[in-house]
Parts: sequence; structure tokens; C-alpha cells
Amino acid sequence: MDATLDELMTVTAARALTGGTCFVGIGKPSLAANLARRLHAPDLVLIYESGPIGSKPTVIPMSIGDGELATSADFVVGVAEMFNYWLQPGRFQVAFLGAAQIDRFANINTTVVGPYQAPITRLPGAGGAPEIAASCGEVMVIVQQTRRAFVERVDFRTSVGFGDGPGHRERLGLRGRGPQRVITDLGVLQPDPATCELVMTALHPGVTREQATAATGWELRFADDLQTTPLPTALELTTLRGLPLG
Amino acid sequence: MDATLDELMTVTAARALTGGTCFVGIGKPSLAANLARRLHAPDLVLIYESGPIGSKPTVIPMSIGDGELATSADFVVGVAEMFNYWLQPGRFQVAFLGAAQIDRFANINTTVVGPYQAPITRLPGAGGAPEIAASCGEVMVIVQQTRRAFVERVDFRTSVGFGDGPGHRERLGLRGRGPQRVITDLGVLQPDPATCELVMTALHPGVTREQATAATGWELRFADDLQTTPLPTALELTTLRGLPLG
Amino acid sequence: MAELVSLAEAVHRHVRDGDTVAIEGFTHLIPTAAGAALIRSGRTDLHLVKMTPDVVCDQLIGAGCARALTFGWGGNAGVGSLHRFRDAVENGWPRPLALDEHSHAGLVNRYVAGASGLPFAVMRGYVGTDLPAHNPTISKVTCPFTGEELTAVAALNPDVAFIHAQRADRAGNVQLWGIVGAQKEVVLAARRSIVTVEEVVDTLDRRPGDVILPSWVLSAVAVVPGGARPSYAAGYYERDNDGYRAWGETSKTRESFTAWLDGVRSS
Amino acid sequence: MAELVSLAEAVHRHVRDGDTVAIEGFTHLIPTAAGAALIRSGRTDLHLVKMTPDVVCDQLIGAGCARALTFGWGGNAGVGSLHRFRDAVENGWPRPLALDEHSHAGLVNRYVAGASGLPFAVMRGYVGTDLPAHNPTISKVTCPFTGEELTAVAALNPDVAFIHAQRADRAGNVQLWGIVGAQKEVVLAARRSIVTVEEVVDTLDRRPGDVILPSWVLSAVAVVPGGARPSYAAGYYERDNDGYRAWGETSKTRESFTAWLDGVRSS
Repeated sequence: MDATLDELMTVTAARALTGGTCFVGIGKPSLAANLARRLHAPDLVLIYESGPIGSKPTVIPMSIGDGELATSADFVVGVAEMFNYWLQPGRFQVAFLGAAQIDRFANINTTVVGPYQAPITRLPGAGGAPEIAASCGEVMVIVQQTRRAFVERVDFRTSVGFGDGPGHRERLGLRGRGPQRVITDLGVLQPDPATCELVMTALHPGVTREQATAATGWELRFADDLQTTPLPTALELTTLRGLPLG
Repeated sequence: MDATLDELMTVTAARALTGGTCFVGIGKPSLAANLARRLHAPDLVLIYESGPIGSKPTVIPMSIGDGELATSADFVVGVAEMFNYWLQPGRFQVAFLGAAQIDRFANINTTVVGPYQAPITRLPGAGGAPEIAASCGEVMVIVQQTRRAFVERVDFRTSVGFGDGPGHRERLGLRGRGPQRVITDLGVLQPDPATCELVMTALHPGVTREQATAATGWELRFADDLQTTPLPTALELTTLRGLPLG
Repeated sequence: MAELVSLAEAVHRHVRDGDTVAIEGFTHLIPTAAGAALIRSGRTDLHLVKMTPDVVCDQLIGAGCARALTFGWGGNAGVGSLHRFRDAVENGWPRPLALDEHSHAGLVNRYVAGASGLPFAVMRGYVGTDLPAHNPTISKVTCPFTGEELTAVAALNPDVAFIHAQRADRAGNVQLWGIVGAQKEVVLAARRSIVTVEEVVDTLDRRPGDVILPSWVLSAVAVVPGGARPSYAAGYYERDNDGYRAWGETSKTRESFTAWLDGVRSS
Repeated sequence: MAELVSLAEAVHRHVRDGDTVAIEGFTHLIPTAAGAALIRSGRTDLHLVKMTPDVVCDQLIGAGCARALTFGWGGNAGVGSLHRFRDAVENGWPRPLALDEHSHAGLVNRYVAGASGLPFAVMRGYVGTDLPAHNPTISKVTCPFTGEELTAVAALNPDVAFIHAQRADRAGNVQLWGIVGAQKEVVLAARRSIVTVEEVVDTLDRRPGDVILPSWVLSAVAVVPGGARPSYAAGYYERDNDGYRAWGETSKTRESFTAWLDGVRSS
């Protein structure tokens, strides 16, 4: 069975979810989390920003507030309680974020391309991202790897990855460990433990270093033990393709 | 029908409740509020500190958390929400407080008799009172009038009436109008609008000025138009006596 | 106490030009019909507030009713951009739109402070981001016990709040359930509040996870079946995903939007 | 994840001498059986925390288990004094009791801050009273937007929280309903938490107004039917008003209390 790139990205993300609590977004994150729950992480607790805690949707939602997220949840909380009692104290172990721009230190922009007061492109904005990036145990980013998205410096820092580099999260008092995996259509980047710089730790089958370098707006480094992303298994693919979409 | 003093106090309190929202305590306040609801103020919204909003108990509770307060309520909130979303912004128009000591400016002590670090009598403490006294539209105090209770200066200021006198509530930023009625076994005291001092505005039938003066630890003043508390009507008494107690 | 009136009458009585108007419903129970009623009313210079502006704010912005927007995430969930929002911000069409931009956590805490009668709320948030530099309603406060520096956000007390709920009783008490968002907070923070409901019933039988808003904290209740479409009302109708996609098309150009707007204004 | 164990085992595993132990239940679902288990365990030097200390703290104080008490209102509701509490404060018997005294609003906000991962909470409270002069966990904070001075209370994060709930499922998820007090806040503020329940069921059918505490925020769940007596458990048993009156008698003298205590220790 041949996996599409989208499927490969989703399965790669799903494999990184081994249990505990997961703060889910819409799209691939929701697919990945629900795939993990059906395969290797049946006890994974899914939390959606709109309030549902312990959702077990049968249909993958189109919005983070779809009805079944609530009806299938262990319980539903209001937005204030979600952020203040649950997210802020660090009760969520993994969270997903998207990005319009991401930089070398995994800082994320979802606000504007261009100057804030005179944007070239006005993006949707922050949503839950700044506090997710600050407080969740770790963050997984899913994003297409292009020169437009992978920039030397984000135009606007909507969510903090590693800020200006080593020690910056700690100086800011951010409690979570920050982005630990950036899953792209070319491979996986992870922060170098010493420099906090995102380095390519895996390439998808058939992707070359040159392709990755060309798609990155900073001088991309590759891990010494650069891996090839394992292809989805037949079970993973069948299960993923069997997930009903809302 | 002859009313007891307790009944007279309860009915006097009930008559002062004309509608809106009422934050109720246990004992006479609860009797008074439920009596008012059955007679002249059927839409009176009863709130109990334990969480019930819009309680319609058939049995008068012994504790502020009796089960029927919740089951008969429009809804029940947690203690945090009760104080933060409902009491603090001033959504309750009238509240009842008791007092172990009360002074000339209607400040209330329910903490200690004697020095705080070496009390002669340790009282239960503040409970909800400080914020009730600060934030409710007005406060009604029900208390026995004795020299022990009606003191020149409270040993401990648990809840603020008018503090040190005129303008003090405003300087402290307290939003409610403070104690507007102190109902005792001898009559009713109300704050002088100019001096904020509690003055006797009504005596119960048969009570003399001398009795009231003798029961008060400060030089008690009487209103120019001192009233005699109207006796309970037969309907009031019958209804009060018919309230089932928990 | 809330009066049961028509939606047009509720808008007429309780909304003034220049008001700060919060519209809540977090991915559920979005009061879209109320937005159309605002457009028809001709009220203008509004400062809109919504965590997720959604279709309802896109329509009001495109119609020129808004001078400012306080928000958290301005996209068409599952579809793409809010084109009228973007056109106003990027091109000032039909008029410039001042932005007061927050995270969801920050904006909901502004409602919490407003509902609590406090001038600000404390949180961990925005730290290290570029948001505070562009927003005077985000500041710092120092813990008097530990010396730690935390984020403060200013209370938000809208002039008017709009929400949509499943039902009300005849006394104007309101019940909603499912994803309950920040509806309680926005109503308690607002000076006046208007609730559209799917139906009026004799008794609000309680439901697990429901929220009751008593009549005495509301200004008006209006019966508007389907008033949350293309959003949904749990127990009444599903999210109209095609409706959101259709709005993506309708709103894409000024021309197609204007045709839509003419239809609303003449209806 | 919460383990289902006996109450004695839960205390043994999760409570240490000197711990700050919060016991919640605001006039309902008061975990009185847990208090007796603490006495039997021999744990001592505890710093007890309860908005309304009630019979459970009176017993622990009389038994000499507590070095300190954080509280809001220390009476026997509808009966009179908590005599063991008074004897400890007034006479130091059986040992002195340090007091950390709050209003209910203040103490619940200390839990709210603790549950929210913040070092303090902002409120309007205590202003003009003598309480702040005796309590270093009450302070001031200035609004960075308006300059207004408000009250700050320090976060409270107990080492252990005890609550009683109606029921749990086999995975250790807990459900309570009726008057829900500050149970959610105290559990989320505490490092460890122990829940006694009336029963374990296969499925937690949701109820209006219920609170769910997921197993993954709890340490232990113990089945203790009647564990809230003389308080009550909505849907299971009523408040035992005679039991509260009887405690008023039992606790009145050191002799009658000691006889009661001997009985608990030998049971």
C-alpha cells in the first residue's frame, strides 16, 4: 500500500503519541491523535480547545467544536476553565500547533506576514497557541516545509519555541519543554539539545538533503544519525483511511 | 395571636425584603426570606452561600448546604464562582449577617472576644461575611441587643459596616451601601445618613428607651420619629409557624 | 429581568452606535442571526468582540458596521480565511478596522475579570511573544508573595453581549448545553445582554453539563429558530460545513459579498 | 491515574507527617471517614486546610494530629461551637494550633490560584477588616491599567487533598453532584489527592450539575459507603442533624472527647 505524503505525516505524528494527555487541533493533529487512540495508545486522553476533555469521536471533526467532541467526552469545560485550570498549570503532555512561519528556534508566526501595522497577509492570529506553546509538556508542529514557511526570523512571534536560543524559555519562565518535533512533508526536525536549533533528524523516503535544504530559509543542519522515516504499516494506513471525516 | 420576640424579629426582617436577590444565611435570615417569598415577595431570588441560586426550599434548612437548597434551586454554582462571578460584582441586593459584637458604626466581629493572639472566646470566624458586607447592595443584621454584643468598639473587625464613620466605605472602595437595618430583640437600628451611627428607629411594642439604652455599649441615640414595630399579622404568623423546619 | 421580544426590537432597544458589542459562541451556538439583525438595524461604529470572529463578524465587518475588533483567532475553521476581515485589515475596505488582538486565554480572562467585577486578571500568557508590544490591554503584574512577574490583562465589560442558546422559559431564564464556551462570562461581564434561543419551553429540564443564565442577569430574549446557522445548536441541528464553505466563496470578492449584503438589507 | 485502594492504604501511601492536608466539602460530601483514617494512621504535625473545618477537623485537632489550621468559618453549623478547635486555640489543648485565617472568598481564591498554576489570586476582599494584619498570605496588588489597589491572596497548593464523592468508575474517574463546593479546585491545586466514594459503578451516567474529576488528576480512590456522615451525600443519605448535635455533646469536654478518641483508635 502506498502512503501519500499527508498520510505519512499523520502516521509519523501518531507514532509520537504514546499515551497521557494530548491537546488536539483540527486537521492532521486530530487525525493523528484519533489514529493513535485506535492503534497503540488506546488510553490517550484527547482534549479539544473548545472544552471537551477525554473526547472519543467516531467521526473526525472539521472544527474544534463539532458536536460529537462534546457528546463523546468524559466532560466538557468552559473556555476559561480550560485555559486556567487545565492548560496553564501544565496538565497536558503533548499539544499540536500549526504555523504559517517557523524559524530556526521553532518560534511560530500565525499573525501577519509583513509589518504588523501594514500586513502583506493578515493571518488568523494567535488563538490558543501562545499559551499552548508555553504550558504544554511538549509541542508537535505539523507544517509544509517551504522557504516561505521556514524562515530565518518570523515576521511576528505569535508563539515561542526556543526564543533566541538556549536558556531563553527558562528565562521567560515557560514551563513546557517547547517544540520537540516538527513534522513536515519532507521529514522531521527536532531541536538540538545544545543549541535549540531545529535540525533535520529524519527525511521521508526518497527525499534528499538538497530538497530539505532548498526548502529551508536558514542554513539547515542534519543530525549525525539522520534517519529515514519508517513508512506507514498496512494496519496504520488502513486504520487511517477508515477514519470517517466530518 | 401573640408573637414571640423571635417571631417579631423574623417578620420584621421579612417585611424589609421586597424582591430582587437575597443572600441568605441560616436561622432567622432563612426563615425571613422564605416567609417573604410565601407572602409579599414571591419572586424573591434566594441565594445560599453554598452554591444554590434561586432556591425554593419547602423545608427550612439547618445548614446552608442542606440538600433541598440545591435540588430546589434554579442552578447551583461552586464556591469560587459564587464569590467571584456573583457576589463580588454586586449582583445580590440584600444579604443577612449575624454578629457576636457590633459597634456604633455597624462594624461586625465574629472572630474573637479579647486579643486575637490570646482570645477570651474564640468565635467561628469570617466565613463569607467580609465580602458580603463589602459587596452586597445592603446588609441586614439580626442580633440580640445586649451590652456584650453592642460595644463601643469591636474587639476585631471581621466585616466592615461604616468603618470609622462617614465616607469610610467610599474611601475603602466598598461597593455596597453597608448595613441598612439592624434588627434586634428590642427594635430596629438604622444608620444615620449623616453620621453613619446606628440609631434606634423603632422599638418593639412594650420595649422602653431605657431598656434599649441599657442594652447598648455606646450612648444610644433614638430617631426623632421613633416608631413602634408593627406586630406581625395573623397571616404572617400563621405562615411563619407553618414553615417546616429541617 | 429579560423581556421576550423580537430580535429586531432587542437590537433597537439595547444597541447604540459606537457600542462595544461582544458576540460569543465558541465554535458552537454562534449567534449569526443576531449579526444579520445588527446589519439591518443600521447600527454602526461598533467595536466588535469575539474570541473566534467566524462568519458573523466577517459579515458585520464587510457591511461596514465595525470600527474595531477584539479577537483571538480570525479564520473560517476548516475552510480558510475570513475574507472580509482580511480585506478590512489589509486594504481598509469598506473602512479601516482597528485591531485589539489577544490569545484565547487572554481574551477569556478579560471576560473573567469583567464578570468578576475586577479591573484585571492575572495569567501566564503572551510571555516572549510580540503580542503585548501591539496591545495596551496586556501588561505585567508582580506577585506580592513571590516576586514573580506575571501577565495582566485588562477587564472587558462590553456594552452589549449577544449569545445564542438552545432554549428559554417564559420568565426569560436561559439554558444552553454542549460546548458552552465563554457565554456565561460574557453575559456576566456585559452591561446588557441579548440571547437568541431555538425555542421557549414551559420548564427548563436540566441537562448534564448545561449552563443556566437567570432572567435577572439578561436584558432580552428573542426566539430565533436556526439562529446559530451555519454554526450548530446541540440537540437541534448540526454544523453546516457546506454553509461555511459557501461563505468562503460568497465573501471572497467585494462584488459577491455586496450582492449578499444587498439581499440581507432588503430582507 | 488513581488506584482503587482501601482508605487506610491510601493514607499510608500518600500522607506524610507534617503535610499540608486540605479536606474539602462545603456543607456537603464532607470526608469525615477520611479524618478518622488519618487519626488511626498516626500521621501528625499536619497543617489542616478546610473552608469550614466542621466535625472532621474538630476530631483531628482534638486528637493532636494538627499543628496548624487554615480555615474560613470554624463552627458546628446549626449547633454551636467546635469545642476541640476552641480548646486548642483558647487553651492550647492538646497542643497549640497555629491559625491561618481567611474569609471563604479568600480561601477559595487561594485554591483557584493553586489550581491555575499561579502564585496568587486577585480579589476584592478583606478591605477595612482586621484579617490582613494577622495573615501574611493576604496582601495588596495594584492594577496596572487603572491604578486601583486590590487584594491579593497567596496560592495554596496542599500536599494532599481529601474529598468525598458519590461515585467512581473502575478506572478511578470520579463523579459528584449537588453542592459541589470547592472540590474541583482543591483537587487541582493539590500535589496528591484521595477521594472516598459511596460506590464504584461501571459507567458514570452524567447528571445535571455534576462534576467529573478524571482519574489522571487523582492519586487514590477508596470506597467508603457513608464516608461523609454526619454530613450527607445527595442521592445516598441525608444530613444527620442529630449526629451534629451529638458531636456538640461528645466534643464538649476533654473527657468525653478522649473516650470517643479511644474508641476510634481501637476500632
